Amino acid sequence: MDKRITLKIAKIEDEAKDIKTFTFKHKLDAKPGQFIMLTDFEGGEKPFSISDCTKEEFSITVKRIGEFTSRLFQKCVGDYVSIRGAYGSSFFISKNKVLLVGGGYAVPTFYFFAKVLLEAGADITLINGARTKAEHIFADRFNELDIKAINATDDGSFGEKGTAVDVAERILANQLVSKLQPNKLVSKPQLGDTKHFQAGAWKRENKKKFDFVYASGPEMMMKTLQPLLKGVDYEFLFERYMKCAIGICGNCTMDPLGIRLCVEGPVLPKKLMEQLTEFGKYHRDAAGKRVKY
Amino acid sequence: MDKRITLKIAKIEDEAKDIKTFTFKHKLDAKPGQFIMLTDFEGGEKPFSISDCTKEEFSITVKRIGEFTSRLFQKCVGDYVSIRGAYGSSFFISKNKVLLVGGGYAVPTFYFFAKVLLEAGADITLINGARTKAEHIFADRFNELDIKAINATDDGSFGEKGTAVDVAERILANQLVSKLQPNKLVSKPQLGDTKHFQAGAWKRENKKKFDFVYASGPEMMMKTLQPLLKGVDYEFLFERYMKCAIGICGNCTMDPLGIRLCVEGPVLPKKLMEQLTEFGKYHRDAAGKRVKY
Amino acid sequence: MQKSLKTEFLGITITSPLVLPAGVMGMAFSGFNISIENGAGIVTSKSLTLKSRTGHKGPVVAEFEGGFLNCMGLCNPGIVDGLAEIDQFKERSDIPVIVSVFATNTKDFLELTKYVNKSQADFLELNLSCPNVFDEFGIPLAASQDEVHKIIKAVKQVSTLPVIAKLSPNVYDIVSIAKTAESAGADALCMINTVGPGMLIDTKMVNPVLFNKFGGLSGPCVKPIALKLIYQTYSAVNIPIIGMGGVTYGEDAIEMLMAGAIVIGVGTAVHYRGIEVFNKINNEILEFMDENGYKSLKDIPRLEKLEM
Amino acid sequence: MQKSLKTEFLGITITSPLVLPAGVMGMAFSGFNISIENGAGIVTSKSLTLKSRTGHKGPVVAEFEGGFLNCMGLCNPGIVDGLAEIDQFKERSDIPVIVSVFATNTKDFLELTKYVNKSQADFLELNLSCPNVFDEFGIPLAASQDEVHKIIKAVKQVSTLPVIAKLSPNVYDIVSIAKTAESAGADALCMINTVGPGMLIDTKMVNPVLFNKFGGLSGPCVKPIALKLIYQTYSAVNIPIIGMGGVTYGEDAIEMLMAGAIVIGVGTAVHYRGIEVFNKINNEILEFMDENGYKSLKDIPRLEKLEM
Ligand SMILES: Cc1cc2nc3c(=O)[nH]c(=O)nc-3n(C[C@H](O)[C@H](O)[C@H](O)COP(=O)(O)OP(=O)(O)OC[C@H]3O[C@@H](n4cnc5c(N)ncnc54)[C@H](O)[C@@H]3O)c2cc1C
Ligand SMILES: Cc1cc2nc3c(=O)[nH]c(=O)nc-3n(C[C@H](O)[C@H](O)[C@H](O)COP(=O)(O)OP(=O)(O)OC[C@H]3O[C@@H](n4cnc5c(N)ncnc54)[C@H](O)[C@@H]3O)c2cc1C
Ligand SMILES: Cc1cc2nc3c(=O)[nH]c(=O)nc-3n(C[C@H](O)[C@H](O)[C@H](O)COP(=O)(O)O)c2cc1C
Ligand SMILES: Cc1cc2nc3c(=O)[nH]c(=O)nc-3n(C[C@H](O)[C@H](O)[C@H](O)COP(=O)(O)O)c2cc1C
Ligand code: FES
Ligand code: FES
Repeated sequence: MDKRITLKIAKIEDEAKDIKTFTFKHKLDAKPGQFIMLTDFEGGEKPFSISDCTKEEFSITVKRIGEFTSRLFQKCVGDYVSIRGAYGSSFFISKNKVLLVGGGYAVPTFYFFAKVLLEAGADITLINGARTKAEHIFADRFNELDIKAINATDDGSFGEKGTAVDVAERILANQLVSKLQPNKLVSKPQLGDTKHFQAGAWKRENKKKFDFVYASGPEMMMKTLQPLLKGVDYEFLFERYMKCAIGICGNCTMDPLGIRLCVEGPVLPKKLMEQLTEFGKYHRDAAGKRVKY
Repeated sequence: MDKRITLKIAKIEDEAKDIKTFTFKHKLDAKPGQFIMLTDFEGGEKPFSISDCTKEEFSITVKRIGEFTSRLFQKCVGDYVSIRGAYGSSFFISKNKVLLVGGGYAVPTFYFFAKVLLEAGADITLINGARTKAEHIFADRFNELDIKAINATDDGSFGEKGTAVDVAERILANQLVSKLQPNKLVSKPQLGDTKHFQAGAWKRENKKKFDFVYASGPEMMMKTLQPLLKGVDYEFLFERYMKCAIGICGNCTMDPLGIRLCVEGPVLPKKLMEQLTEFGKYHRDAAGKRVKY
Repeated sequence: MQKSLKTEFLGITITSPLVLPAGVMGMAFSGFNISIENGAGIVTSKSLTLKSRTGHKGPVVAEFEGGFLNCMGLCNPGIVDGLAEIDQFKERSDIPVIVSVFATNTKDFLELTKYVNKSQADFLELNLSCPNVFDEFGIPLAASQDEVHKIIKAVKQVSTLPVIAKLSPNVYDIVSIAKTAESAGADALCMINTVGPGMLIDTKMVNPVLFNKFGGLSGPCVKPIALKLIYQTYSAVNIPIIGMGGVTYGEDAIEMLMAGAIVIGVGTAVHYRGIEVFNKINNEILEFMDENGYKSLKDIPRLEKLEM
Repeated sequence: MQKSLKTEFLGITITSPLVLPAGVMGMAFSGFNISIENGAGIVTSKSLTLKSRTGHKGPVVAEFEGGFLNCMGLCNPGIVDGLAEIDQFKERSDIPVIVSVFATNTKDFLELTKYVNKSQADFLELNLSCPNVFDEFGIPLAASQDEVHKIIKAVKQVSTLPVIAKLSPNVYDIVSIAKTAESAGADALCMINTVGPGMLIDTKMVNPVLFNKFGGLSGPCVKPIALKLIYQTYSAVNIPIIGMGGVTYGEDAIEMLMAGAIVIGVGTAVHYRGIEVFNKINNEILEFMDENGYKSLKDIPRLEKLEM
């Protein structure tokens, strides 16, 4: 039984203008890539990826988008919300050289994932992309991990210039980014401010190829990324409109396989991705109506 | 969940004129003293003690009394009946010197029990009583076990003369029956016939006292036995009208404690026995009406 | 400060809000004894009829995932013997007793009431809703507003005790029936009786498992149905509700209170968690009160009433 | 000899008696694909309405011991888009499709019927019994014999497909309603829709768990209720019954057949046992047939009909 549990918000952190991390003191049995369903009983129950998960607590990182997330943003520490899960598939835990390509509010799930990968002994390169500096998140957190974190913004206002996919393309073309210097802390970190980092410098020394690429971000980002991934294994984290999250309502099925993103997803392996005709073309809304990208 | 299971009767043995043993090929998870509820879906579901239980099969030994048991007696090998259980409390497994006092169709449960006691290393004396030779059962089975089995009939037509309690009284007065010679097989055993046994002879050599006395039989038998058991620990196996057998209907509660014979019984320890005011005085029928003994 | 489970039901103070409901452990005075020793605050007799009844032939219970079917068939020793058990219980206990009675017409209900008047009982409960004697008696009375009104009105005129109406969940519109009961003078409602009824089949023998074929559902799985009906009824009437149906843990009892019940029946859970279930649930309620800063049962909030 | 699960439903041969019921995995053509790949013999669309509906706000499901509450609120893309999914499914499959439609009056049902006539669907199912849109639409149609008769009669005159009436268990007398449906011309019955509805409460936040407050029960615990209603109905009508409600294992499916169902819906079990549940149950049915010496589904005996 996926018992629902009602929890007090233990911590709220501002990540960027419209992005907050909510932390709960509860031992959640979750694997990286999985999600929870969260509600405040005021209308709406929504899926959120787990951005951190330890033995004592777990976090989600939320972008304010519409009615539900706006209400969530008004909550305070100590307020109750109710969750169920964790649900869904999780990322394959590679022990080798991996590339994580993330964009926007979908990046934080890689924070939880990277910690698990590190424990497994993986050699991690992360591309942490956002449109612009003000929307770029989690750079400082990733910096504390023993990974190569490459920050990127579409407009170059922070880290590399270009989309996460642009950076991935470059890296994959060269396949040599295993010894990137970590970002340097140049001033005291402040919430929501990432200025205090100096992007790490490249060291072209290791030519070992990536064994696995993981992506989490807007669907069109992953759609652009996919053609670059010939010959390398990968997994993508997807979003579809979810209602039951327990695999019965069928709202989240993906064509033509009929796999349910809430059960067989949200992390889908290459083998499935290659068969999905709806990927990057359309998704279904709350009524099950097709909506084109 | 106490799942109901529907089983084919694998073997039917005549024990005496109105007593049969029914065996089922099913690994029942049961302890000595426990009972099952049995039905043929033709009206009635009745409790029966388990008279044998191995890893492959179990048996019950039934006396034909009324409508239900008469119908059961008409069944053949291969016919289905449906059971649930095992239910209820079980006998304490003593490792020491024990006396089993049994009467009538309630004796066979001691067969299962004696096998378990032997495994635990107990030194067992059994009094196997019946009204008359034609109703005396299980003598040959008990004879195969490494126990001292004393057969008794009220009219002396088989084994000792006297009730099981008469014999028990004698034994308990002397407390010296630990080296009784087993009954001797004098002719080939035939079903329902116990003539072929010669009662064992006494050897008065061991003066060790009984550590535990167990009784199973008519309530008035146990009522007469009880005063003889001062200073010795004991357990009695009881019968009360049972309907649910899962401790909710309350039909089998015993006054004034309110213990449910289907849950806290059918085996009751000395401590409880001493507090029961209804013991040997009355029981309740199917309507819950008190019926005096 | 010491948390307390003390509460009031129809003017009588009780030490626990947990009720042993009709038909569960309520045959013998000793069944009441053991229930109160284990923490029940009120006990209810098996539904008593004028004459004794042996009930249906077995099997009378059948388990499935989430609950039990039962078709006891109103077995009981009859009103005289049944009340004798209650009087014997009352010799040594102050715990309030509800006497449940069952009949199929006003005349018999009135006769039962007169017997109960002369007993040590504290409350009279009219079982208008046994789902397991359909073959014998037809549609339960609780399905007919007219019958419910007529019987309660008549009984109220005769009864010296407060009258509780036990309602069936198996009606199309329980709220109207509850309102009818209230307007006829019922002092409280008891809900819900068993659900359905339902059936299970033995596939090897191709036979209904219960000899009576059908039996009412009780146990954890009926809780959502009970909560909904109690909440709707609570929103529509002003008399207190004894809430029951699937209560197994303290959490369930709290849900019942929030849905509008004032005291809570615990029946089938006696099987799942033993007769100690009352103490267990009492403790769980106290823990919940502790965790959430409630000092008495009255502090526990209720849902806002439904708009009707 | 090879055991077979082949059977006939309203003249069409199907390879498995298992039906994907309305509202389960029936939003997209790909939901049908995966169900039949995993062994379903018939698939049913989500109940379609004239206009698309986003349904109720979440939470729309809530789990309890023995089952789930749901109050999806008839979310669906509307009849046009919904039928497009079915036509896309039918491009590559012969498996029969039931199109479920929902409306609140005869006129809308007729309009829906005309759309369905033009589609690749095999059967038309009238959902007369959604328990989760009460606020919006009031008492389900299946509770009124007059409404049931009127709608089915009208639809039958227009429909080019066999018409199935989906019945609600939450009525006082389902047998009369089933008979009414039969006499109005229904070709088959589908039963049961979800039970109750019920409610669950979050005790920390003092709030109903479902945003819609109430939701219908499905899952293992409704099986006894379904079996009883199917058995009663089977005893009273001559049209085939699609039996559903809590079927999770092969044994449950056999019980449905013995109670009188001709094919069997498997909904909520898709959650409990994965989408492979259809193959699993198919195999369990075959094993049962093996053990008991039945060669085809037709050999599996039914209970004797109830005397009415
Ligand atoms: C597996 C998964 C993981 C997610 N993880 C995160 C996360 O970590 N952080 C985060 O900020 N967001 C995450 N989302 C998206 C998040 O669920 C939506 O942003 C949120 O539901 C928006 O609700 P709203 O009422 O604020 O916006 P609305 O105005 O209702 O909707 C805005 C958009 O949000 C999406 N959305 C709305 N409701 C749902 C729903 N029930 N299921 C899926 N998508 C919906 C749709 O694309 C919709 O167009 C995730 C979604 C999925 C499916
Ligand atoms: C714990 C327990 C263990 C038992 N073990 C055995 C056993 O191993 N062998 C055996 O032959 N019998 C045993 N019995 C008794 C057995 O259940 C009854 O003999 C049987 O139910 C008689 O049914 P009937 O329809 O043939 O007789 P009926 O004519 O219905 O009844 C005859 C008598 O049997 C008893 N009885 C009837 N129904 C029940 C019931 N539901 N529960 C309890 N007693 C009942 C009553 O004393 C009754 O007066 C046991 C009873 C109990 C309570
Ligand atoms: C074995 C059994 C017998 C019952 N007998 C009666 C009865 O005689 N009269 C009555 O009003 N309710 C009777 N009920 C219904 C219970 O009082 C209660 O309403 C119902 O079981 C729901 O509560 P629960 O889920 O806690 O058991 C009986 C229930 C069970 C399980
Ligand atoms: C999530 C969900 C959605 C449902 N939607 C519909 C629906 O749109 N139309 C309908 O007739 N029945 C609907 N049902 C009812 C099912 O078709 C079925 O009758 C019921 O769930 C009982 O079967 P089960 O226990 O196997 O799930 C729905 C059930 C569930 C669980
Ligand atoms: S959200 Fe319902 S099936 Fe995935
Ligand atoms: S037989 Fe029902 S309580 Fe013991």
